[in-house]
Formats: sequence, structure tokens, C-alpha cells
Amino acid sequence: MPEPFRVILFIIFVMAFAGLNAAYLVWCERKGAGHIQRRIGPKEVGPFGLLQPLADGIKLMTKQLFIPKGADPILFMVAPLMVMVPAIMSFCVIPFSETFVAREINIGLLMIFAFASVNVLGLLLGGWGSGNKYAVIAAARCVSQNVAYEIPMLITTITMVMVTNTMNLNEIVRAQAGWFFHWHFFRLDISLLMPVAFLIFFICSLAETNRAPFDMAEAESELIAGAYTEYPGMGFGVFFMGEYANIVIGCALSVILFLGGWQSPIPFNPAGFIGVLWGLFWFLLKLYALIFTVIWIRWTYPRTQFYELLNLSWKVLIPFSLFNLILTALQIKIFPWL
Amino acid sequence: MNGSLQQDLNQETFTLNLGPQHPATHGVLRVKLVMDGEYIVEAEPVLGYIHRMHEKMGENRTWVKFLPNCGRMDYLSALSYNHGYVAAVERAAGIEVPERAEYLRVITVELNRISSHLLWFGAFVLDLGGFTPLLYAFDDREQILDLLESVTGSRLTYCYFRFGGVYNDIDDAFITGTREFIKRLRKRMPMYHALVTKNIILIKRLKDIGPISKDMARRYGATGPVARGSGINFDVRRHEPYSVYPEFDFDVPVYEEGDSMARYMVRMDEIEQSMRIVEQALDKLPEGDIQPKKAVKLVKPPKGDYYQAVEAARGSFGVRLVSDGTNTAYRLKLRSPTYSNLSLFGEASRGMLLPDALALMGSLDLVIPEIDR
Amino acid sequence: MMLAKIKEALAELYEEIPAAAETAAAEAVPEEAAAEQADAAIPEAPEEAGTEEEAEEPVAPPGPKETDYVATGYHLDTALPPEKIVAAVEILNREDFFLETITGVDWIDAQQLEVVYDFNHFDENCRVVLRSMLDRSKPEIPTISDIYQGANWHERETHDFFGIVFTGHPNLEPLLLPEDADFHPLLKDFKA
Amino acid sequence: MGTQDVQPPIIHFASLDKILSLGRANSLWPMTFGLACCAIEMMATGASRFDLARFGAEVFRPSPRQCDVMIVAGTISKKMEPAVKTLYDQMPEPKWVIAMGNCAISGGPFVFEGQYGIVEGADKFLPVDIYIPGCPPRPEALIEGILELEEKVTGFRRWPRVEAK
Repeated sequence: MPEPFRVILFIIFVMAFAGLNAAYLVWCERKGAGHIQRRIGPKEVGPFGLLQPLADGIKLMTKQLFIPKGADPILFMVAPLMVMVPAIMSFCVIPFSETFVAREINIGLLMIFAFASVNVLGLLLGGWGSGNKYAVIAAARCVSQNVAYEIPMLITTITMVMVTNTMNLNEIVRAQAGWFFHWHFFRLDISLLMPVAFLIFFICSLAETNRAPFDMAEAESELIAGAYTEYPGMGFGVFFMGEYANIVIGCALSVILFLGGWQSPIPFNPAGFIGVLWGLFWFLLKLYALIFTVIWIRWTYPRTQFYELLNLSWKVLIPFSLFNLILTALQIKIFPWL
Repeated sequence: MNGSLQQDLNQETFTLNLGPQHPATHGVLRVKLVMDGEYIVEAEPVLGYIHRMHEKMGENRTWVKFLPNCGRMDYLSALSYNHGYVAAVERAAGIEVPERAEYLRVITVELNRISSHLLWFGAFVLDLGGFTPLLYAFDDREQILDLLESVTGSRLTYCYFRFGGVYNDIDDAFITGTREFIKRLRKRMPMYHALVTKNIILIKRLKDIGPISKDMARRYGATGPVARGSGINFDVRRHEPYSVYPEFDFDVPVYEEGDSMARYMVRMDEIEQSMRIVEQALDKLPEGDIQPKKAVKLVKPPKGDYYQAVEAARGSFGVRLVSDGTNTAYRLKLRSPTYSNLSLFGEASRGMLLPDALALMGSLDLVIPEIDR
Repeated sequence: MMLAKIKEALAELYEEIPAAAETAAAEAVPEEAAAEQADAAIPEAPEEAGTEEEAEEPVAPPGPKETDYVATGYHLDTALPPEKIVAAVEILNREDFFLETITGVDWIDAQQLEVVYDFNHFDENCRVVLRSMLDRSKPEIPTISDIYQGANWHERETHDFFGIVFTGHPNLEPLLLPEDADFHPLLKDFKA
Repeated sequence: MGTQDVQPPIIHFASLDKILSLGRANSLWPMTFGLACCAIEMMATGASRFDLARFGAEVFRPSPRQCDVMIVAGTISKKMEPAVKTLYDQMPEPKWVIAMGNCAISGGPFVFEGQYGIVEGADKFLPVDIYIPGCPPRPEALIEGILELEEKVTGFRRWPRVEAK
């Protein structure tokens, strides 16, 4: 396939994936929440309520759009895009399967983190631009939360880069080939704290994507709807899609770095097209298992307090991730044959 | 709101209007907050957004016609309010109540108390950002509503008590249903404790948050679980026994800490105590009439003023009647517990972070129409 | 017992009253005279009571009056002139009473407004009622919100409903009524 | 009614309009906005037994900007009236109003001669689409109200109507 054609095809795929994913994650979330809460959840709109996201989408898209009085019109309009676009861009480097990746670049990991920081800016501008006090509080919270959690997340990521010697996401996955105990999560021989590192990374990605129990920015019972308070219709919809896309990115990174990406748990990798599907299957399975955990956590735990959140980051996660970094470095240095 | 943001940005503090429509206020309460960042410098609740003139109606309607209003003041524990009002009028007019009716009153009031506490439990955790307990609490609450509906005829705004008795007798289905429900709730309570009470996030958010000292509770006249959470052993059912409460063996849970966790624990323990009372009342339930032999037709309490307090789900609910000897009250003062409980919010929340203040507010168990009356 | 103790303490307040209006108080009251319990027309404060009014209706004695708890629901009924209220509340505060509620009653026939304070005790069952009669044309009474902070709202509410002015109150704005309300709905001559 | 402020489009696409109204009808997000007793029944409607989520209407948004339907659940006092009006104005079009309970319909039991505190019905200042009587209405009644509103939006009834026996 010629390269430009391939890229265009993948961009279409990625956008469709991101959009559909967001829509159907909302459905999953509502349905999952329903079942966790002893009720059914969406059921009447289409079979199993499957058309529910479609109805919501149509509704949101045809909602009146306006800029509230007192808001900064440019920031207000741009902010949702600044959440959505980087998330979609990040999809480009995610290897869904060995060859099923839009662009396999050497600094994929770096690129994702670069885009992930733009996402915060989107929320900040959205909160600020709304000219609403609740939104401003939410924006301020969001920034300090993201700053705090980016540090342990990056330290953990650096540890993983050190282990794999690459920032190419596909290479990182390839390094975990073989049985499932070759996945980094189980590689205690590389670092004794590997499961802890995974936990740190997962917690950080929860915090980075503003998910419960760290949903400070959209604390409904405190700040109405946080940074989204003033957004009507599709502005809100785009924020929402961005949020879910970010969840997918966060979970996909966890899967790639620790859970073997598209590797199957047994050393069986068919070649050709079947192999692509085989990898895709395992990748999505792991991805959605993690996403389900995220949903599960949301409907189980109350929200943390803000200072607890920062305490957790500065006093627990950062020291642990630093310690992990040192330990891993030592282990690699002492047992170089691993 | 938007215009004032620009002004406030130039100052050290800014004002924030919490409500009258805000998810955390459980209704139409407005709190004017002066904030320094996320710290509360000053909080002033503004009431009256659901002031429904109950006291004026008390002066306009005959004694009997005021009965439905009781269920609409505190719709979560409507039967306590029924009880308070009915008992006050009975005291004033000297009406005797058959023993069976008193037992039925206690049974239904305690069931209502459980349902009120369950709803509070859910809504409180919802304030803290946990959604699911609310749905579980509602699941249990629906069972109580079914039971109460079979007796009283309504789901929420009960008007079950009459002067001198109750309106309807219970049947065997109610008794077995209630016993089954208690068995079921006994099984569920450990689950609530395991899932919610012992949750580390919840503990961190409630422990030492919003302390209310004994003295503060007294100065503001706080009663009910709020006072009991501050180490004050005060329960009208014990302190000033009315109805047939002296015949039951129950504890008054008291916690010394005075923080939100203490208030939470008081209410959770009260659910258990209420279940004990209901069980005992069902065991001891005497046969007999549920209304006086000679039906109470016209109520005309003699001239004078009378006071009657009962322990509602949220504290001491008092009715002060001033009668001029006619079939209408000359003055009907309703002392609602949350009114006093909320009045300490301003002092207690000073210097707190906004989410902590909301945890404190949730732990006060507000029902706004009861505050505004 | 709390009841006897507080009764004694409150009775001392009355001993000081004659200094201001000696004749009226001394003449009017045979101590401990049994009045019918909880008369709706509450006795007027001694110094306000003019001689001719005394002649018209039987006046209950000043001084704390024990009432039949079963019949009325409170133990001690204390009618005081407005300026004595603060002193009485301070006594109650010393004994760790808590404020249940403050309310008003409009005695339109007598052209008077009554303020009623309900106190209760956490440890013992002892309900004390303080009441004071005010002139309906100029209802003023000192605030107790500096002693019992909880009284703040109760006083505001009473001001809302009856227009009774609590002098010295920090913030006597409408609480339950709209901010700009200038009516007092529980007055008997109120028309919407 | 609910869409009164929106200019009617110049060109109508019949089938598109139908899809749009179907989408809107099946995604009625109410506002987390309870005034009094009825609000508890509104919560009960969203909770386990009655589960408003089945019809996609359980997304109670706390911000009026993201709501489609305002369920006026309870008595509107004169002090609250401006706030309710503001909330309604803050909702983006198209929007609908459900008056839940007797208080929101007419003032309910709180209307008497000389009343000084309440607004006698939400329709005094809001364009109400659906009235649900009851004091408070049962959750089933609220669900029926939502279905009734769906019918109003789409023009046809998807679910069988329950007739009183």
C-alpha cells in the first residue's frame, strides 16, 4: 500500500475508532454502572440500548450552541478541540497490532506524552474561558493535579524506557514476546517493583484523565460540572469524547508498557492477516479489561479529597517511582544479561 | 456570576454562590461563600427558597386539616412529624390513645426513620462522589416504602396518624413483610460497612473533618445525630419519653469525636437500633382498638400553650401550640431540628476547604423544606 | 435537681424588679399564687402593667412558675420584662441549657406581641420557657444572639414573621422571606 | 412551547427532522434540580426499581447548559422564582419543562387565601409541556410523563399506553 494512502486510511480509522469508542464507552459506562447499581441501564433505545449513544450524539449535535455572557469566545470555542485533537493524534502511534499502526515512529512514547500535556491546557482554557467561578476552580484544580501526576508517570515511563531501550511503542511490545510471564508486569527479574510500577502508572493515568476517584475537575457534587459547567451541546460532547479518548490512550499505554500490548499470553503468533487480527484481539481484550476496571472504580469509590490527592502523588507515588527507577537501574546494571 | 468574576479576580477573596440550585445542597438552599482560593473564609446560608408558610397555614386551618402539612415538611421522616403534631394536639386536648395505636405509631415511625437514614446514607456518599451506595440505599428504601404504603396509602408524604390513634390497622402481611425486611437489612448492613464505612477514601474524607464541639452544639441548639455525634447523650425518646418508647430496650448511640465520621456512625448505628425497636414492638404488639372508642370528632383544646417534642430522624422536632379554645390554632410554632443544626454551619465551616465543607454539610442531613417550613 | 436550681436562680431576677417599679410588682403578686396553668393571656411585665389594667384582668404572679409537665409539656414558665431577658438567658447559659426555639405570638386584642423562648437541657428533662410581652406598636427586645449564637436565626425568623426588633442583633435581615420583604405575615392583621 | 425561541428552519427535510426528533426524544437529560418532596420521587425514579435509565433519561446533569428537560419537582416559592427562571433561560434550545406534582402545576396544597410565599404553578412563568399530577406523583407517573414528552417530541407513541381499569 502506498504510504500516503495508508496514512489517510489510518487517520480515518483512528478518528472513527476514537469517536465510536467514546460513544460506546459511554454506553458501556452507563450499562456497567446500571448493573453495578442493581438496575438495567439503557435498554429501550435500540436493542440493549445500543442506539443510545447515537441518540445522544444526534441530540448533542443539534443542541443550540452559544457562548455564555462573560465567556472569552475564542478560548471557549477552542478549548474542547484542545482536548479532543491531541487525543486523536495520540492514537496514530498506538500499535493495535504488530503492523496495525498508523505510524510507527521511534519516539511514539514521547509524542503521546507531549500531546497528553496539551490536554490539560484544554481543560484549563475551557475552565478559564467560561468565565464561571466553578469552572475556574476546576481549571485550577485540574492543572495542579496534572502537574503532580505527570511526574510519577514520567518517572515510571523513564524506567520502562530504560528497561526496553526504546521509545518506539511497537519495539516495547516486541520486547515482551513469548509467554505471558514475559510481559513487563511479571518481570520481577528486571525490577522487583514492577507490579508496583504498573500500579503507579495506572493510578497516574486515572488521575491524568480526571477519572474517579480523582475526578476533581468534574466534581459534580462540588463544582456542578467543573470545567464543563458552561458548555452546551456539542462543546460538552467534544469534551466528553476527548475525555474518553484519553482514557483509552491511558489504558492503551498501560497495556503496551506493562501487559504485553498485542502479544498473546502464549507464544503463538500466526503470520499474515490472521496474525494482525490475533494481535488486535489480544490488544483490545486487555485494553477493555483495563477500561472496565476504570469504570468499575468510578462506580465503587467516593472521590478523594484534593490534598489527599496531592499528598498521594508527592509523598507516595513520586518516592516510590524514584525508588523503582533506582532499583531497576541497579538491577539492570548488576545483572546485565537479563 | 460572570461579571463578578472579573472583579473578584483582582481581590484576595471572592464570593461564590452555592445554590440555590446546586447538587450538594440537596434542594434549594443557598450558601453565600466568601472564599480564599478553595478555603472558606465565611459561609452564610440563605434560607427561604422553599418557605411554604406552614405556620401561617396552621393558623388558617382547623386542627385536623393541618395534618397533611406534617408530611410535607420533612418528607423523609414524615411520620415523625405526624407524630409530633398529633401528640401535641393530644396533649393539649387531653385525648387518650389506645395502646395498639401507640405501638403502630412507633413501628411506622421507626421504619420511616430507617428509610430516612438510608436515603441520607446514599445521598451523603453521593456528596462525596460515590454514586453506587445511593442506589443500594434506594433499593432497601423501596422495601420500606412498600410496607408503609400498604398501611398508610402513600409512598412519601404520609398522613397516617389521627388524633387519638392511627388511620389504618396493619395486617399479617405487613408483619411478616417487616420481619423479612429487617432480616434482609441486617444482612445488608455489614455489606454497607464493608463497602463504604471501611473504605479508606471515605475515612480520610470524614475523619476529623468538620468538628463540632459539645459547646458549639449546645450554643446552636443542635439535636439529633449531630448532637449525638458530638458526645451529647440526648435523644428525646429517652430524655423525655413519649408514646410507648419506655417499653423498648434500645441504645442511644453516642460518639465523642464530633467529626463527620461520628455523625455518620451515629446514623448507621441508629438504623440498627430502630430495627431493634421495630422487632420488639412487633413482638409486644397488643390487640385492641386503633382509635379511641368514642371517635374524636371535634378537637378544641382549651386555652393555653403547649409544647411537645419528638425525636425525628434529624433531631428534636418540637411543636408549640397556642390555643384560644377554637378549632383552629392561634399560633402554631414548628421547631425543626435541621434549622438549628444548619445554623452552626457558618461557624463550623470557617477555614475549611470547599469539599470538606460539603462533607460537613452532608453530614448535617439537611432537608430544606423542613428548615424553611 | 436542675428544675429547683434554675427556678431559684430565675426568681432572683424578680427580686431586682421592684427597684424599678416597686409598687406595681409588690402589690400585684402574692408569691406562689396558683394561677391557672398556662394562661393564654400571659401576664404583663410588672412595670409595664398599669394599675387600671391590673384591675381588669387577673394577673398571674411574676416569678418562675412551675407548670404541670404532663399537661403543657414544659416545666417552668417565666414571664419577664424585656430588659430582664438577657439576664435570665445568661443564667440559663451558665447552667448549660440549650435553646430550642424562639418565637412570637401576636395578641392583637391586647395590642401586644409576645416573645417566647424555649430552653431545654441535655442532661435532665427540664424545659424552661421565658416569655416577654412587648408593645405592639414598638416591639423591641434585646438580642440574645451573643450568648446563644443559635438564637441568631431564630431571632431573624421572629423578626420576619412578627416584625419584632431584636436590638443589638448583628444582621436583622429577612431570613425566610425574600430579601426585600417588608411584610410580617404572621401578624394577625396581615393581608397578602 | 419548548422550541418557541428557535427560528423555524427555511427548508424542512422530513425524514431528517424525524431522525433528529427521535434522537432528541430518546436522550432527554433532566436537570439535577429538586425543589421539594417530588425531588425524592424523582430520585426514586432514577434509582434501582424504576430505573429511568432504560429510556436514556437518567443522565441528570447538574449544569443547566447540558440539560434538555427541566423537571420542576416541587413548590416554587416567590423567592425561588427568579432562580428557576434563570435556570430555564440558561438551558440551550430545544428545551422542555415538566411540571411534576401539584405544587408545580397549581401551587397544590399551599394555596390559600392570603398566601404570601409561593408561585401558584410553574406555568405562571415557564412554558410547561407536561403536567404530572400527584402529591407527590409516583415514579411510574414520572416515567409516564417522560414517555408523554417523548410522544410530544416525536409525534408518535412508542410504548403501549396503560389505560386505567
